[in-house]
Amino acid sequence: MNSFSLKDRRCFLACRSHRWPILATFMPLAGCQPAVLDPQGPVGIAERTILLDSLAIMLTIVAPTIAATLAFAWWFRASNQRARYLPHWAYSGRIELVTWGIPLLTVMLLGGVTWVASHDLDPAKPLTSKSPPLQIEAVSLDWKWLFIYPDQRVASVNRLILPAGVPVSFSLTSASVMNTFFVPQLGSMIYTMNGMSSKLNLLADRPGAFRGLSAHFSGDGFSDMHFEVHAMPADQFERWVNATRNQGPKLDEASYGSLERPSSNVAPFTYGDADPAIYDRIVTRQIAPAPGPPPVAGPSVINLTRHGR
Amino acid sequence: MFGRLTWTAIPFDQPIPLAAGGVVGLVLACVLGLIVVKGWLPYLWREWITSVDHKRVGIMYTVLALVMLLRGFSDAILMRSQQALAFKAPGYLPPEHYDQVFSAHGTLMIFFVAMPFMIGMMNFVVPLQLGARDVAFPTLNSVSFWLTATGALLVNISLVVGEFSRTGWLPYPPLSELTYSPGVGPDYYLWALQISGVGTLMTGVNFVTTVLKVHAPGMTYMRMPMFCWTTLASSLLIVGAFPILTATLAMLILDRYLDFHFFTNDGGGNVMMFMNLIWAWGHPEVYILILPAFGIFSEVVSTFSRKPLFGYRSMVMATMVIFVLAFTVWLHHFFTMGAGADVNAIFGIMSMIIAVPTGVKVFNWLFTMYGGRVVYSTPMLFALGFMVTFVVGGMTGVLLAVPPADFVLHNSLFLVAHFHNVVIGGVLFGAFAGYNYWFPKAFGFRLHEGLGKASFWCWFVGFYVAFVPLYVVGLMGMTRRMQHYDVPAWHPWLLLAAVGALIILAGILLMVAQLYVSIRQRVALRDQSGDPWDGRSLEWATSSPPPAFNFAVLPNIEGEEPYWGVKECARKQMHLDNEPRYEEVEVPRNSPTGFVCAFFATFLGFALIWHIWWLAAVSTLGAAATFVAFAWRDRVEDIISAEEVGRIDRANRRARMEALTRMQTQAAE
Amino acid sequence: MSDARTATGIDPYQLGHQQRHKRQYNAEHASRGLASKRIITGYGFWIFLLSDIIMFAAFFATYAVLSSATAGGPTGRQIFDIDNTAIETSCLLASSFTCGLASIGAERHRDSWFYGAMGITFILGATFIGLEIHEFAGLVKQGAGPERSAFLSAFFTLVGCHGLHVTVGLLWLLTMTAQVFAKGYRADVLRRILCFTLFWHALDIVWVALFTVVYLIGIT
Amino acid sequence: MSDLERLSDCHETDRAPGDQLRGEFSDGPKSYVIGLALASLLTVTSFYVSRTSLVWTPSIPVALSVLAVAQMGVHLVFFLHISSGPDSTNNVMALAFGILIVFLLIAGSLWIMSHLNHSMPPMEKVIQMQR
Ligand code: HEA
Ligand code: HEA
Ligand code: CUA
Ligand SMILES: [Cu+2]
Repeated sequence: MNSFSLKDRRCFLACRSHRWPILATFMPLAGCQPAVLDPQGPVGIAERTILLDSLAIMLTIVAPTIAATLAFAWWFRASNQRARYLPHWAYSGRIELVTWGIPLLTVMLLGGVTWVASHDLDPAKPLTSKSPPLQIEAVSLDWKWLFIYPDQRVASVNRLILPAGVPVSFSLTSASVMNTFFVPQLGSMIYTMNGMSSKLNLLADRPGAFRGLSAHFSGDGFSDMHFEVHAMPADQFERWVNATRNQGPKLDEASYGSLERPSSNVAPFTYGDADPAIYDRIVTRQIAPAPGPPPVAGPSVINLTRHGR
Repeated sequence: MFGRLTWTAIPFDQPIPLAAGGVVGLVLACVLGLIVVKGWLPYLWREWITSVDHKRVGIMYTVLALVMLLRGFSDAILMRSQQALAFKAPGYLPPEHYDQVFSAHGTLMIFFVAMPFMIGMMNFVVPLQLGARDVAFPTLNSVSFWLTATGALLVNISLVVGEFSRTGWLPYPPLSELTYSPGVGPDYYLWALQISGVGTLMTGVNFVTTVLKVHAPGMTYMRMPMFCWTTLASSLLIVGAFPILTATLAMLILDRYLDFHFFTNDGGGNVMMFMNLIWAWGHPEVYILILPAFGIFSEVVSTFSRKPLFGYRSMVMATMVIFVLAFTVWLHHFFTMGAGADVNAIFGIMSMIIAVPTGVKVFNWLFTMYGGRVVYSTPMLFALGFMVTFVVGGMTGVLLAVPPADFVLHNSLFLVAHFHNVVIGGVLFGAFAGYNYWFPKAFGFRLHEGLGKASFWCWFVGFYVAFVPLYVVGLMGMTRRMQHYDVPAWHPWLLLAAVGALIILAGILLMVAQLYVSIRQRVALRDQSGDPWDGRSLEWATSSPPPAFNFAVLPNIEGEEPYWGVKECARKQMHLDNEPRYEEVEVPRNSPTGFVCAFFATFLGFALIWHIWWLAAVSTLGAAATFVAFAWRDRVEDIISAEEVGRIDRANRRARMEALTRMQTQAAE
Repeated sequence: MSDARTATGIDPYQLGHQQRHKRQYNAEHASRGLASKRIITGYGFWIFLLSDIIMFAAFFATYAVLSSATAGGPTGRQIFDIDNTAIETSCLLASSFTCGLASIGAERHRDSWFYGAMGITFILGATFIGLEIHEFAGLVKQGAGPERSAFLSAFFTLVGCHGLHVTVGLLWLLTMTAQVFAKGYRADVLRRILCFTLFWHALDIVWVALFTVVYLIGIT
Repeated sequence: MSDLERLSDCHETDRAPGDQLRGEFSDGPKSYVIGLALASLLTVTSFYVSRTSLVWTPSIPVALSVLAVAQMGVHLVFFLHISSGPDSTNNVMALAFGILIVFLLIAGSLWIMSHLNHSMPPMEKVIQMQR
């Protein structure tokens, strides 16, 4: 368990008490770079490329527009006697053609990019890779994340462990209200909704630690709905699974029942034995949607022990 | 007796809202007291509260918008300072309060600032520009205004009694369902919007009819000023979109009050349908806001470039294309829901296509300046600031319309920066340009130019300092609506953003100062001629402020820029047209219907929020009775005699003749 | 002031009249422009009706999406009584006809015609509402009320919203009859009658969509 | 008389929705009678089609929709007096706008929701699939 290598400690931040001290040291928060522009997997990289390309395409027309605005306003200022005054000039077929034509051409180009890119990067589309994808089922709860590894029969709360270089196929749902699963450095986000199962495919190229969060407001504990993502070499992932299995509490309907009650700032922990059918039972609402806050106005139960100093 | 309302509804334990509410209440009480003591009440009642004159209604809309701006801005300052402080700390606003702040900020800004501001401008200007005496349905217009005011009042009552919604400016279920939001917050939101929504819908109906059916002889569609066209498009958007909002909110209300299952987790409800419907309204809504602003810029740029608007027909086309396309893009707000590649791509491409007509508009303003004599007045500065700023916001909008890019930017502060970029750089700058431009028409004196320019620069610079950092942290993966965070890299940017908000605050203070100073110096700033900017459209043909009947005789239009044509002719011949034969004029009669209806609507809303059913029944009956009484009245119009019309118009003609002579002497020098 | 400013303007689109210097201040010249009050009122109400129909469209869309979300509760086929719908439909259709007759009566200032037709319209409309209330009450008693499932929520809202409109229409009908009685066939009263008939016919159109989409397609 | 009223005299080019053109059907109840007859016919057909076994079942909803559209058209023409004449251009344009929005809203919603439901089957479907 203590054998994780500390490759990436760029901005180490020991701000939580963690169950594994070493894992805590392994938690350089990835906010230190512009995360979206520093992707660590093929999905994120493609999305960054598209983002920058689109920006470049548009700047070729937007930047000159801004420049022209300033230039025209300056040159044709009322006090400039050298500027021509054309008090009745209000129409020119040729210019009209250009004003419609140029944006139209730009948009055609951009539209083509969009069509291809949307199909290429559809979150539900499996990634091509030599290794078969790892299945992970994610459940957003008030206000924490549950990650179930059905084939490994383990589960983890507020910490997502991934093998690097292996595509991961996520199925996602929500125990109560809507949330969004998002790991900025890996790419695409997707909504989680109760009674529905969304699909998302991601891949981390290299081992590393990233920040994950909910990108959709879900109530008072929302700000703490972030989670750690650790991508590690496949053999280390195996070791993590083995070390976790049969350790700690069991994830079944009863323990899920206590987990789904509103709480925030839950320190990461794992379930050593996860019922692989529980995700389906949540999606099909055989397990009823999680209850809301107690029916009184005013603050819901919140503790700010972790960050509230 | 009082439903769910008890003393615990008043947040004695939360000093900030209580103090804020207390201060507002105190100020209101003082103002009311002053009015009563000074004996202004009868005047206010007669001339404003019961007035159905479109100019008065327009001014009241604008005042409402400006007051609510202050409220919305204090929320903005709260958020910016909270995020500046809440790095690894709880800050000073606990989540249950912070969540109300951003929800109230968004709701107020969109529904009770931007909308009334634009509707106020439409009210004041459009009938004048069309050469008409009033809007199509003047009393209905007053009802619209007062219902909007009711909505604003309800949102503000929530500050002190109970709580406001904590679910964002759009109440996404299931969070907004009774299970997850058992308090009255969403109910305040829902009823405030339903009531003001009725008013907005009526405004839409009223202005579609006005522009299409009520204008001076000869004012054909292709001769209408651009602002009338954008008003038409915007009103049609209201007519097409607001019913969807009404239906959607009604369904949420049924869920919350009568245990229906439209969007609940259980009973087969479908939350995705809410997202679908609310954005089918929500996207057209943003064009409802921006189109009138485009119209204002068209007027301002042409007037201060001393040239007709370039490419008028293209502008009309572009406006109508934007209007139709507005209804075909709504899915771009939920690309990340997982509808699949085909759907995402098609809605993405539709969104981009809107950039084409918008671009045409920008280019046409550009070529309006080309060959012009650009005068840097305050409205023109706002127009230039808009052109520079809005294209950036539009560009980031198009970026968000690329689904794979949206997959990493959705709901981030990048998105927040995008919409503030278009909303401040577009809608608000437009409103301020219009405010500076038409103020002399409304009150007979100009606003102080120096202070106006200073406020522009603060707004312009402050906007960039406040919102460029949000683009940056958005790219760093920071989502919106965070009450606290622990990522060190975000912190400096959020501090900078707070500074930006302070610069904007300076802009606001300068605006208040500008108003104050202008009122003090109103004699020096007096607009004698009724045409302070050398304007080109009909509103400048009448005196400032215009008489109740707008035009002594209805102008007969013979071309675009009708007033410019007349003026050029008068300048050439150095004399005005012969005095017309004055006739008596009918003007719509004042009516308290709007105020009384809104009075009952306020109680109705409050009663429904707190489940006080007897009060709800009584108020409904009251409102219905008011309506029937209104329908029963016999005299709808007042008559102004021909002599009175002549007397008022002769004064106007005298002022214009003087202006002409002044011009002549100037030219001779 | 510069010379350029006072130069003769050229209408860039050649749309204006030729003699732009001789403006005439009289109304005869006014070939286009202000419409009559009847047209303004009618048109405004027409626009309002369109907005109302768009609201119905939102409810229809929701119904279409949720019609299979029965949550284990009854389906449309199990609860719809087509004979009842047929009677409701005939009532509403006939009332649309009599409402049209009433509007002609009003235009021609024919008392017996107007009051008679309005009376029949009222009776038909009230019968429609009665049948609908009866249907709803029966469903609620069976345990198929709107809180049973999303499908039933959407059903009750869509159909109920139409019923609410008809009820408002009935109240309006009474008001208009009373106004004619008290004030005679004045121009403003006639304008309101025009709006009322538009409203009533539009409700019939909505009902056509409703009985087709909800009831007839619902049972097939 | 207000100038509004006065101007209306020279205003033959426009008319209120719901108003008959003078001379059309001699301004009498004829249009309503024709409308009632056609509408009744279409309604009876609709109810008949929905319950008959003579029509191929999968095509019934289509047939019903066509009948409904036809009947709405009948109502518009004979009860609301919408025509294609130049005097009601504005009325028809407004109607076209309304129909466009209704179409976009309903078709768009159904399209979007069918895709969403396809990728995330709602509870009903999931349970059915499991059976
Ligand atoms: C019209 C719309 C509008 C406008 C103008 C603004 C203006 C501002 N907004 Fe807001 N904002 C929204 C619409 C708007 N906003 C919406 C819809 C949301 C989303 C809410 C949600 O999450 O649900 C949002 C959210 C939002 C957030 C939350 C971000 C998050 O989710 O984390 C923040 C954070 O700082 C913010 C800041 C600001 C600031 C600093 C301004 C400043 O520019 C402040 C501007 C100040 C004024 C506008 C005052 C103006 C002028 C006067 C008072 C006139 C003076 C008087 C006279 C002339 C007499 N906004
Ligand atoms: C007045 C308000 C306004 C305006 C005008 C716009 C204009 C546009 N908006 Fe914006 N938008 C909002 C207000 C507005 N928006 C709000 C409030 C939200 C967030 C709501 C919430 O979630 O709370 C939002 C969110 C939003 C999203 C959702 C993002 C997300 O949730 O993830 C998207 C995505 O496509 C988008 C796109 C666009 C586009 C393409 C335009 C276009 O119309 C822009 C067109 C303009 C230009 C492009 C510039 C000028 C053109 C040229 C100089 C020509 C050449 C340029 C090119 C060819 C590129 N907007
Ligand atoms: Cu780790 Cu905060
Ligand atoms: Cu949008």
